[in-house]
Amino acid sequence: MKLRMRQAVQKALDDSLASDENVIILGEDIGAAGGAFKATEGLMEKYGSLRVMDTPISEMGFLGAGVGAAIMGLKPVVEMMFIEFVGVALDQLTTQAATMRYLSRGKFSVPLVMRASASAGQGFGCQHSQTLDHWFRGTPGLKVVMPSGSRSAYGLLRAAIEDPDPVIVLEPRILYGVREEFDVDENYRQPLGKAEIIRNGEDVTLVTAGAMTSIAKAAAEICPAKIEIIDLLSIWPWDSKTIFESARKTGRIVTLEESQAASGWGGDIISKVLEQGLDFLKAPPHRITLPDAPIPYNGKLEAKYLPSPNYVSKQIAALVSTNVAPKNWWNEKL
Amino acid sequence: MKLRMRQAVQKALDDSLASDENVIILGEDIGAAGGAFKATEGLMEKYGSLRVMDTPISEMGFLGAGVGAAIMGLKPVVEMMFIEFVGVALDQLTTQAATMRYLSRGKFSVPLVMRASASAGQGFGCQHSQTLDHWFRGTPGLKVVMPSGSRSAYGLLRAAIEDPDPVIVLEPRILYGVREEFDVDENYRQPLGKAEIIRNGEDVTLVTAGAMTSIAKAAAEICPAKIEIIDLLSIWPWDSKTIFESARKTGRIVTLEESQAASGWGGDIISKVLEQGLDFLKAPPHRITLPDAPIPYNGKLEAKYLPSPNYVSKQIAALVSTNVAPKNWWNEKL
Amino acid sequence: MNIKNEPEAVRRREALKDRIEQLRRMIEIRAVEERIQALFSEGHIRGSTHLANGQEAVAVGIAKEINFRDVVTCTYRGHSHALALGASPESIIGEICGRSIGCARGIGGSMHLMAPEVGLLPTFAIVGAGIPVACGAALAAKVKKTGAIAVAIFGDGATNIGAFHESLNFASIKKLPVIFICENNLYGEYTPIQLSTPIENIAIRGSSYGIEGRIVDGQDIDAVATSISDAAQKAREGEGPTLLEMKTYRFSGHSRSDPATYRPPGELENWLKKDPIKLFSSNLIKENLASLELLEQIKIEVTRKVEKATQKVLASSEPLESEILNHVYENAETKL
Amino acid sequence: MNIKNEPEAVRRREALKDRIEQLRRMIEIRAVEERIQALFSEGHIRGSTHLANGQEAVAVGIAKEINFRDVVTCTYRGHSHALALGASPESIIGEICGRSIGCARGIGGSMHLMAPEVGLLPTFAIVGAGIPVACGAALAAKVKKTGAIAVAIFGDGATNIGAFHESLNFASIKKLPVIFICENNLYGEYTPIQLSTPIENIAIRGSSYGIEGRIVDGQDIDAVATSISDAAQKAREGEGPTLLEMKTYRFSGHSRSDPATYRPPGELENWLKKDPIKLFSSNLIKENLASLELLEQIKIEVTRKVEKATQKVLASSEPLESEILNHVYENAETKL
Ligand SMILES: Cc1ncc(C[n+]2csc(CCOP(=O)(O)OP(=O)(O)O)c2C)c(N)n1
Ligand SMILES: Cc1ncc(C[n+]2csc(CCOP(=O)(O)OP(=O)(O)O)c2C)c(N)n1
Ligand SMILES: [Mg+2]
Ligand SMILES: [Mg+2]
Repeated sequence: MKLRMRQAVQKALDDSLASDENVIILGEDIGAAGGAFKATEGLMEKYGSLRVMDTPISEMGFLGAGVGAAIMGLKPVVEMMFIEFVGVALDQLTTQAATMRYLSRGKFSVPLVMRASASAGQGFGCQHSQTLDHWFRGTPGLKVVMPSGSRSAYGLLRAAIEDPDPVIVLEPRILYGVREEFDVDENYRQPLGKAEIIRNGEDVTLVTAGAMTSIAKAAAEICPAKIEIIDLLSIWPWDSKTIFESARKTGRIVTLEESQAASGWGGDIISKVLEQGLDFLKAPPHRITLPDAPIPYNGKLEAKYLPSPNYVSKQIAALVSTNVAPKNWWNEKL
Repeated sequence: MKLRMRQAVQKALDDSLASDENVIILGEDIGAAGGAFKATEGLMEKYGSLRVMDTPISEMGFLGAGVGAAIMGLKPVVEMMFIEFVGVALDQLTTQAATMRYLSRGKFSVPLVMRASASAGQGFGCQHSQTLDHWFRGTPGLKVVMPSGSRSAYGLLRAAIEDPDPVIVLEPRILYGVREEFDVDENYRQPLGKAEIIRNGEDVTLVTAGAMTSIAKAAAEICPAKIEIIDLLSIWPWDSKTIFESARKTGRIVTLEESQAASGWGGDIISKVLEQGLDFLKAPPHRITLPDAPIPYNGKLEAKYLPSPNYVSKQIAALVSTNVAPKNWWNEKL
Repeated sequence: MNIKNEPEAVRRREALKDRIEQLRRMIEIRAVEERIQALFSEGHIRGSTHLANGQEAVAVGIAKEINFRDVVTCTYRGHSHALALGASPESIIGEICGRSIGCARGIGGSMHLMAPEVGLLPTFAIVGAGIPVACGAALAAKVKKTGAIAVAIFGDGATNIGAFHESLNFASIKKLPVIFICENNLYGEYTPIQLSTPIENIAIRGSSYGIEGRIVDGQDIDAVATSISDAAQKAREGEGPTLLEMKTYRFSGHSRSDPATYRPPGELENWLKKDPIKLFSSNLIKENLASLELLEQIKIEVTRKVEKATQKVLASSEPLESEILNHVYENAETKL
Repeated sequence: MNIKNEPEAVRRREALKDRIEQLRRMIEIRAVEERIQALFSEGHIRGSTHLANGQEAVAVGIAKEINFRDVVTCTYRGHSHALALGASPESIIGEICGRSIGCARGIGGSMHLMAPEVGLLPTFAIVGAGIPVACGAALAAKVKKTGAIAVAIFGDGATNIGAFHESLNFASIKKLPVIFICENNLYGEYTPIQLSTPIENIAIRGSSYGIEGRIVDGQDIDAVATSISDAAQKAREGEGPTLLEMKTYRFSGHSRSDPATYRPPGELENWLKKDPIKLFSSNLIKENLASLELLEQIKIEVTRKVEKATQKVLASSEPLESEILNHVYENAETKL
């Protein structure tokens, strides 16, 4: 069955609400309106306005309420319409939710999920198009995951809701309307902390996540080099075993990140891979990232700004054929 | 003259207030009380309560006011007592201040400085001891700097105040009381974006910043390897030229970061250095970071948690003598 | 600030002293927004866009009472304010269509309009974010003794966010020359105010900060203007901020894709009776300042003007790719 | 939650039904805090610590009126609340001294005390942060129909932060069973309230959310108790939140290093006349429930008890290094 990602998210929420009476969901316009991206459609009608609760525009207030409800044994799923809105509420995640188990020496935990739409490509402009996983990544006590389609959206969300610790789910907005073959199996879970090799190849390991996964796939189709693609899925903690093994096999590692280099996850991964030793490497590592600029609104410019299959293929082909890391486009003259 | 870092900060603010009538400072208890860390002592008496303004406990409010005042041509210096407090106000920096120049196509700018005390070692517990540069680092439009003593605190703060763009200054709290030889020269500026080699060595390049700089220096004194220490000073953007050249010379690169690996600046630096090619490397890179846990209060545990000169020396000696990256202590059994 | 003298915007602002021009501007705003909705359907606009039709009296009432050197922050629902304050139709339509003729050369989009030469900062897409920024502009005016004031415009839903609270308290304790204007259009996105806000009148929230709160008929441009004029005078005299609640209504949905089916039957119809353009037109006729013919003529002129602007936009170029990397920092050498 | 049955804390809580025990607890809190101040000078305490001496009636008044299954969030100024709610002196002194005998085994420190078995979450070191969390606990009680309520305790300065505003609005619109308690001790750090807050009574801020606000004499344990009991009943009956403003005063500075020189002359002296322990003692004597001899005896007993607890703490072990890596996540295998 072909399912849009928004339907998969809705189904994961529906199944979670049905199977565990402690699950509640909170957010702006998620109830009566079914969510800004229609990922919660029909749930309030089905479960009532106490378990599927519309909130005022008060991100600090309702995210904090999610934290408190989680401590008291509920499993709240808080929706942030756009990940940027966490800028007014970050404290509740990185300071409160993240340290509760530690400070209470395990007596209190925060089985909270925060879902947020993230990433670019639809002309929402520079304050509604970022990924921002770096606000959370590496915060001890938090986990961060990012689906790349309907199947992983379902599996990750259900796993996140069942997880005993706070999990941040970054849903690439551009995928909400995209259909993926996925026969919903209510028992399907995407284990947190595990990556997936979604294409085998011998020449180079390409680690990516979220919306970039399909860019990577399209790039692999047209690239002369044989690309092994790893869909990270869990941004933090990440699956070092799968990545190390693949990099060892191919001898080359490239990351494709929808982030600036200084904030993306690729630096940590690449430095850890290379810490294992340099002998197996045939080429330097390479990171394909966003340029150091906010994202422009205009469609042509946004398309240039974001890595395209062509660009990714070209960069990787250059790396594999020369064993020299290519420059990024913004280091050349425009 | 030996100056404590808090005195250097106070002097930088005093000289800036004196030389530019557009400079104002804002923060909690910075006026009448002279600041929680006494870095603004005497300034309100000297410049009045409109230019040195105590604020209510409203970080979003007064940080945002700083943004607005900066747009209208003032040069506000906003004090955040502890960097964690930005968790309730992040939006004003990463979304508003950072994109104002870009969105207005250069018509409006935000010459704002946010100073915050950061880093650990004094038993303030896990919500008052972090560095958190990753909340800002790599955000296009923002700059992030971190002094390592009185001289750089003075020079960076003055440069930051004169800079036409928003700059975040993370002052290692533990250094406020530490004296450093520094004859204040009012013309002294520490240029943003430039690192400093503070010790020459042939065996290994050690990149560090902030409070870790003195740990690095102490480690170099006792380490059998000859360590070249780079004080990063500007966390973002960082000085690739100085680092690349040093790494090329020594053939080994280690970072010492007061952050978790997944959020620290070392990943970006190491991956960029290695992208330049692997030929010059004698050993894999290595990052000395904090463990993936919040910081404990107890003094013995906090000391274990933070990298010590001994530990740093041991790690580097192992890397240099074996050309294999050593494990971190938390990967061994405690 | 790095603002070229753009006499046209200032002229458009000054023109609002005339009552017929006020009406003309309201009609222009309505026409531009209707055109934008159409451009959306025709595929010329990406992302989202938020119409303020029905709220024109608030925008023009504010613009006509404050000085063009005063500073305004408002929200993504900012077409009306940008046009009222003096931005030209092509700079607004152009921006929303992502063309280089746009006020931000197509880099910002619908949620980030601006009119720097008449005090409008790039509009704020994060709810509440513009409120503290306006306080900062007011603080700058106070420190620099420029005599300027600042105006923060935001919605009813925004009064539930922390930035609102912190800003009103800060402005009050510091007696800042700022006016807080809540456009209470009864909805925050798809949620009616009574489900998000447990009080009827936002204006009473002023009392938590010792700030005068005033309820204003936002459909009546004269009522709007009087309230602004009083608040502006108070601000300029050093008496601090005022909170004005403009009771108004948006005739469209929250954003382009919202059919607004959540409205109770009859509600829209009732508010359409209070269409600010109709109300003001009747008043002008009663005052013998306008005739039906004049109204007809204005409509024709405005339609022609907006169509001309639209065609100019559609014929204009897209921004250069080099714009992507421009204006991130002033000093390029500190960029990586 | 993973809370062992700790009958001692519950017993200490239940004991507060007795008026003499209420007094004893207030005296105990005072004694523990004085001991803590001394331990600081003696070098046993790192970082900072915030005394609440003068505010004991608020703490004990709350504790005696709510159920031990109710949930409490409070601030870094939490010694008083932890002890009032039932935590033992050694668990508090131990935590502040960083020993494994401490309520968080020395991992949290002074700003992060807790008493899980009697509803006190680890105290909040970020101003305002505990208020939305209390609302969440109240929401959980409502969803799970446990009959519990939540109590958020915070300072006067905290009422200027966004989280306060958002929480009161949220709790009101959702009719959550929560009590908001502001300990108005007239200062936020070194700043007197009149320089940060442009109104005299925090209680009126309730009106912005349709919440009843009530001014309470925080030095009078009975007044505190009555207000709590009323608010708790209202909350349990589904009538939603109340905002209680406890007028009180801290006899010491903001934190250990603050000599509080910013106070106007005479202010402390005036408040010392309203020492809640003295007031309650006199009342008990007037009511013939206590004699001067009994008071003397209680003081001696408490001093002895606190000293014993202190010695136990000082003789106890520091936490193991392995504690550093414990309790970051439940499932260690998802850790890197
Ligand atoms: C912090 C934040 N939260 C949520 C949103 C999404 N959002 C955009 S507009 C809007 C409704 C705002 O309602 P109101 O303040 O009444 O203004 P109106 O749109 O009615 O003019 C919401 C929730 C946002 N942009 N920023
Ligand atoms: C968000 C935030 N801002 C600032 C601080 C620093 N700080 C700690 S206590 C305090 C004063 C709080 O005053 P009040 O709310 O009146 O409580 P009190 O200390 O008087 O009990 C401040 C500013 C903080 N911890 N968190
Ligand atoms: Mg509205
Ligand atoms: Mg106080």
